[in-house]
Amino acid sequence: MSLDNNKKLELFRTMLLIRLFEEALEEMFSRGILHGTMHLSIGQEATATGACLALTKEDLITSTHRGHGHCLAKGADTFRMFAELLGREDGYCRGRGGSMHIADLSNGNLGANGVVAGSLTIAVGAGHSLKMQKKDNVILCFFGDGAVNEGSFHEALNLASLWELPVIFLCENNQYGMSMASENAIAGGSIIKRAESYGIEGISIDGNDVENVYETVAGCKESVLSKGKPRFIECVTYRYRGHSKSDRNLYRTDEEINFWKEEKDPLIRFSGKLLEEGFKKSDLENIENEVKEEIKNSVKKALESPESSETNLEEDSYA
Amino acid sequence: MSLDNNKKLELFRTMLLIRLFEEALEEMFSRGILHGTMHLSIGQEATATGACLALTKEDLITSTHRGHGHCLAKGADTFRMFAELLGREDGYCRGRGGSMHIADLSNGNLGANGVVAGSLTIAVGAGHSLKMQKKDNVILCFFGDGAVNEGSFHEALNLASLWELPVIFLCENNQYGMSMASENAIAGGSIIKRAESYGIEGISIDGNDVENVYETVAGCKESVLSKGKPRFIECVTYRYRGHSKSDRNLYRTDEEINFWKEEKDPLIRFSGKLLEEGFKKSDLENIENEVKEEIKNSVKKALESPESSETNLEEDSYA
Amino acid sequence: MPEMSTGQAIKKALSLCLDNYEEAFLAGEDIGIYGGAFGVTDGLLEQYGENRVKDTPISEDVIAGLGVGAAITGMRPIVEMQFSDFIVNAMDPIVNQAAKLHFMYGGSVDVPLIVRGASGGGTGAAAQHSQSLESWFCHVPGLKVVTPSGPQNAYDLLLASFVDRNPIIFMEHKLIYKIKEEVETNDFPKDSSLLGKGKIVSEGSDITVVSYSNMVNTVKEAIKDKQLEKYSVELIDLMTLSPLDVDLVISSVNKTGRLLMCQEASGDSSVGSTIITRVVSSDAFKKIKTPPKLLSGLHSPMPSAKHLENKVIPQKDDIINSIIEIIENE
Amino acid sequence: MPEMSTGQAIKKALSLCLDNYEEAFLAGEDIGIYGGAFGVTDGLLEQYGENRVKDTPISEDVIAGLGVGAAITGMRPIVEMQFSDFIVNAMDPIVNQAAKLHFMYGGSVDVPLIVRGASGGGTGAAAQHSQSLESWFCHVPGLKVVTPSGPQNAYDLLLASFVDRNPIIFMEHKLIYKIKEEVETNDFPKDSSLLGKGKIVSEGSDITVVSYSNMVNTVKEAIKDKQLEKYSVELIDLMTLSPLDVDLVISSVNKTGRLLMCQEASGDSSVGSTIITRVVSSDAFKKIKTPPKLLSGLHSPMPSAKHLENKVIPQKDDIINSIIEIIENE
Ligand SMILES: Cc1ncc(C[n+]2csc(CCOP(=O)(O)OP(=O)(O)O)c2C)c(N)n1
Ligand SMILES: Cc1ncc(C[n+]2csc(CCOP(=O)(O)OP(=O)(O)O)c2C)c(N)n1
Ligand SMILES: [Mg+2]
Ligand SMILES: [Mg+2]
Repeated sequence: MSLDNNKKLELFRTMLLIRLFEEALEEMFSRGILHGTMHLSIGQEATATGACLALTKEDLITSTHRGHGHCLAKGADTFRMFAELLGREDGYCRGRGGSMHIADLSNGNLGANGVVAGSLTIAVGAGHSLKMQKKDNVILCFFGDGAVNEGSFHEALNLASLWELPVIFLCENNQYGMSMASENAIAGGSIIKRAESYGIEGISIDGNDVENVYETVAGCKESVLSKGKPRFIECVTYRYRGHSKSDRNLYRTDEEINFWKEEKDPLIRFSGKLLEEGFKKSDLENIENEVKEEIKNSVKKALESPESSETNLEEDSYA
Repeated sequence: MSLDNNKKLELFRTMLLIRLFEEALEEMFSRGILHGTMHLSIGQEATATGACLALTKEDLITSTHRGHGHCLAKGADTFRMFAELLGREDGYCRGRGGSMHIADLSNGNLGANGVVAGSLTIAVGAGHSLKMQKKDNVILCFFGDGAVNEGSFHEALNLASLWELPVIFLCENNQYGMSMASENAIAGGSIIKRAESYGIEGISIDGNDVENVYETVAGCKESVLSKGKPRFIECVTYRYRGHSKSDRNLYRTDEEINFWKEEKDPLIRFSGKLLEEGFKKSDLENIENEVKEEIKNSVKKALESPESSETNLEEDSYA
Repeated sequence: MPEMSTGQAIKKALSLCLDNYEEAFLAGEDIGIYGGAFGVTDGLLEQYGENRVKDTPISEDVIAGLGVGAAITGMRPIVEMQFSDFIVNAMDPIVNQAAKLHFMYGGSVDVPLIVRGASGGGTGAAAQHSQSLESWFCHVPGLKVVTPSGPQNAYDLLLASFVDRNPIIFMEHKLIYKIKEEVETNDFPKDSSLLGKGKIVSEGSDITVVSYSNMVNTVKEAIKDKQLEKYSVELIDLMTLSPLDVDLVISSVNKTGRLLMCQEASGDSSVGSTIITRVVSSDAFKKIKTPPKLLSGLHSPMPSAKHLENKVIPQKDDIINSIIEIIENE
Repeated sequence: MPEMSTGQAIKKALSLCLDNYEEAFLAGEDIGIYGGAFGVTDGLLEQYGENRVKDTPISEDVIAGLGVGAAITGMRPIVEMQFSDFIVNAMDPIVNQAAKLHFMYGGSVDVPLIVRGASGGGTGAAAQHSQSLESWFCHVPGLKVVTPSGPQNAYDLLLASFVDRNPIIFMEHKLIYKIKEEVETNDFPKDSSLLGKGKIVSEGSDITVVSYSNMVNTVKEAIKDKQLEKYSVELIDLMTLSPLDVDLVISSVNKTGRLLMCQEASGDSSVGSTIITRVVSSDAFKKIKTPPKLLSGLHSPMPSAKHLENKVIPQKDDIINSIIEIIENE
């Protein structure tokens, strides 16, 4: 499978959008205009981007507490995302969800989830729906390396495999679950081996190589739909920022962080590759300017959106 | 490791005790003098017997809803067990626990458990105690094939492996979890492969061969204590009776049941082997008579035990 | 009207769902060939096939999570917890997911999911197979909690629950399964407004007795007793515990001036304590003549022995004595 | 007496346990080098080493189960749920095991286990990270439930919990961690009798306000307000929710004749409803002049936006208004 030029630029644009979106959040946070918590995925953009762009709008995803990237890559609107984080009525969840809970059903995003491994069994249920509804679609379930040790991981993989559901399990292994290095958390040392023990074919790839992620997910989707069996992908990646705002980063070294920033950054690597392949610097710069403009406008518009309505909270708890 | 003659007779005696104990229960049940539910392990005696007799009194076990055999093999008193099932004050739990909840701490039995997979994490905790207390003992955790699909199974194995705890996980694979054939419940088809995916060495054996069970558990205990790592044993066996009293046995054939009863019965096989090895028929008959006598006396004594006290139920809920 | 047991009535309602909604499916442990631990789904696998009646491994977490995921993507799952005690293993999908998604995602998803489970004691199955945990779910915003007491209301409540768009905890006391009565096999209601409505089982003027689930049946026995001949007892079956038909209870207490709440579940942080709190916080406060009473299960795990179970679960005589005590208190 | 925050006071108490009992150990997610999500265990790993302060994978079920198994075999585990919301994943070991083993095994085992967790809202963390689930555990026989409101009682209650031989759910509201006061760093109490005792925080004669956890602090603010100058308010901090110091509340209501219960948790099937039920079922029934009131969190998941959170959680003004409403109701 070889990507055409438009697709390549779209990958670049999406990764950049995620990066700049989250940098804007950081900035707003430091100015004290954001309430609550948030988990940034800066450094991990290639995984979200490659995975979501390999899917169609009708394919589904479930996302995590670190979900801005998934959400954007699946097509969400930056204005409504900023509005959500700011607690505005135009936000995706009308200010009721915040950073950890954005859902965007119109683009197939069943929602971010604040519970580690909380979305795995939900993804299995959605996979069951797709199968019963005879749709030619898959659900891709994002989760972190930390989620691999929850009981729900195990029950979800077992059932998806038994029932031959169209689920792609995608583990974003950024090598830490909060402060816990995944090698200290995952006995036996291999996430893929776990998947395989449920009869699910697994593959581990460089999650910072956006084309590789794209192609792997596209291939898995094809396989899931033709063979009617779930697949498992481990994307090895890295988060630059702390786990959340309160993290002092005591559990890892500056050298390690800098190594990933300098040697493995998905944006630097991919833009370098694009230039090598003959794309013009100005093309990339134009995209960058567009994205910056979009972010700026969205923030502005979000700040102008009305505060979310505080009436009917009890009624809103029920459909 | 070769078993001496006394040990062999002890294995035989214990298997027979379990068989006759449960047959007595069946009979009492049909006479309507037992309240509540019960799960009989008739057909599975070799696993409980071989495993528990390979342990010392100071080694610990956790047991299951189908736990009479484990309990007896670990040294429990038949009188106090009958008394428990009859709701008498002399019962192991003073009539508060019944069939599914007998614990016998003095013999290292931390208790039967009505929750499928409910004892796995408890066993991990007990293993942690043994390790911290620097004891030369192991905890052996019994569970069924049905338990393998619970989230707790996964979390327990992961932690036991990570922390290098002295736990022997022993799966009694009687091939059904209630009506569900284990091959339809366990994706990937191999329980051992699951254990290995946590870095735990696993072995699958004939659970109806009592000497083999004994030797395997004894070997695993040695390995656990010398290498400081948990081990995993799958004992393939079969239950003759229904899952519990209400079972119509629709999910399996009479042929299958009869095959196991006739070709694989642990008692028939082992007594045949003993005779071949030169044990006298009368030796075995003497044992049988002793065991029958013990059962008869225990039932009688249990029926004479006073009803368990009904005062202070709320106070008894707290230590 | 055919006579049927509660188990059969529930099966009948399940069949109607499967017949009329191709999105509907059942999932749970041993619900297929085994027919369910209490026989409720007996025969449904043969009738509807493996795609509609799905046996699962022993994995309560994914059974419930499957339900949530399927519900938000267009299906209508009805999942079973073989014993409701094991809902402890499914609390994340039920409490942190199903109950919250609609609100948390700003109303953009509904979770039309029914989680059925066999609850309660009296069968000698001891502490881990006898609980009445419904109160927990009443405490969780976003869930509805339904507790039938017999064939007819089990049938009607299950259909109303299916018509509802919210996650529903449907607790079936084990001892109601075999109760029989003639059942009107109504069609689907046009909305779920039956949920949240209590029912006056018998009218009276001296005391209001509020109950739900199988305890309603014990209360019915009690109030027929000769010792209560001279009293006129109003019995309310709550049927739905969340939302709760507080208005019905309040207007009854306004009439009788006395309140006894009876339940099998232990009393602290329970439905019964909600009922009493709501009544005394209302204008009925002025009308109550004697202290209301919560007659509940003891604060003790369920023992296995029959005579001990009978101590933990309120019995007919306890109810009779409580009624006499309240009325003669003045 | 050193001034310390509640977080520091809890850490001090944990240190005392680790210093004096070699059987004691801590386990939980990120409690080691990270120092706990709220910094409570900061520095303990360095001080006590890896055998005593054990980081775990993200596996709440086995964290709690580890605690149960270790407790019944001679150790004294203190385990942490990083956010108490995730106790949903540990309900089997806590509810079906820890709470029941002592009773179910006829008294032959004790389960001296503490499960600590950060509870409550007000931090913008939304529906899955802001719950107050303590009432669930009050409904479960065999558990004790402890909810400190500030540094001193957190310190004392933790030591009393450690001295107790039962499984204890110890809920620390996130907003109490940073509250500071001078703390008397008492030695271990000789028994756990502090558990189950409420405390009169301020004496008064016009109304009894009962509260617990961080809401006590909001009530304290409220009753200092000018609008309440003319009223004499008695404030009770329950401190332990199970067992509950009902006698203290009843004798206070016997004196004041009025009752307001304030809590952050939603009201249905909650501690607050137990308090009101117990009071009106007692002889205080005759003394209450106006309907008691349960001022609780809304029956809604917690929203993320600050202004919405403030609607769901009772605020100072809500308390003031409730007090005025009750007193002026007559
Ligand atoms: C069930 C559960 N336990 C604990 C937490 C607290 N928590 C939030 S994120 C996190 C680490 C998750 O690690 P991982 O899955 O690797 O995702 P990452 O943060 O690295 O993206 C923890 C412990 C939670 N949200 N849910
Ligand atoms: C958590 C839980 N889920 C369901 C049940 C109901 N149940 C009791 S035993 C059983 C089957 C267990 O199968 P297995 O583990 O293979 O043990 P076996 O009965 O074959 O000995 C089931 C479903 C239970 N007790 N606990
Ligand atoms: Mg991670
Ligand atoms: Mg089995």
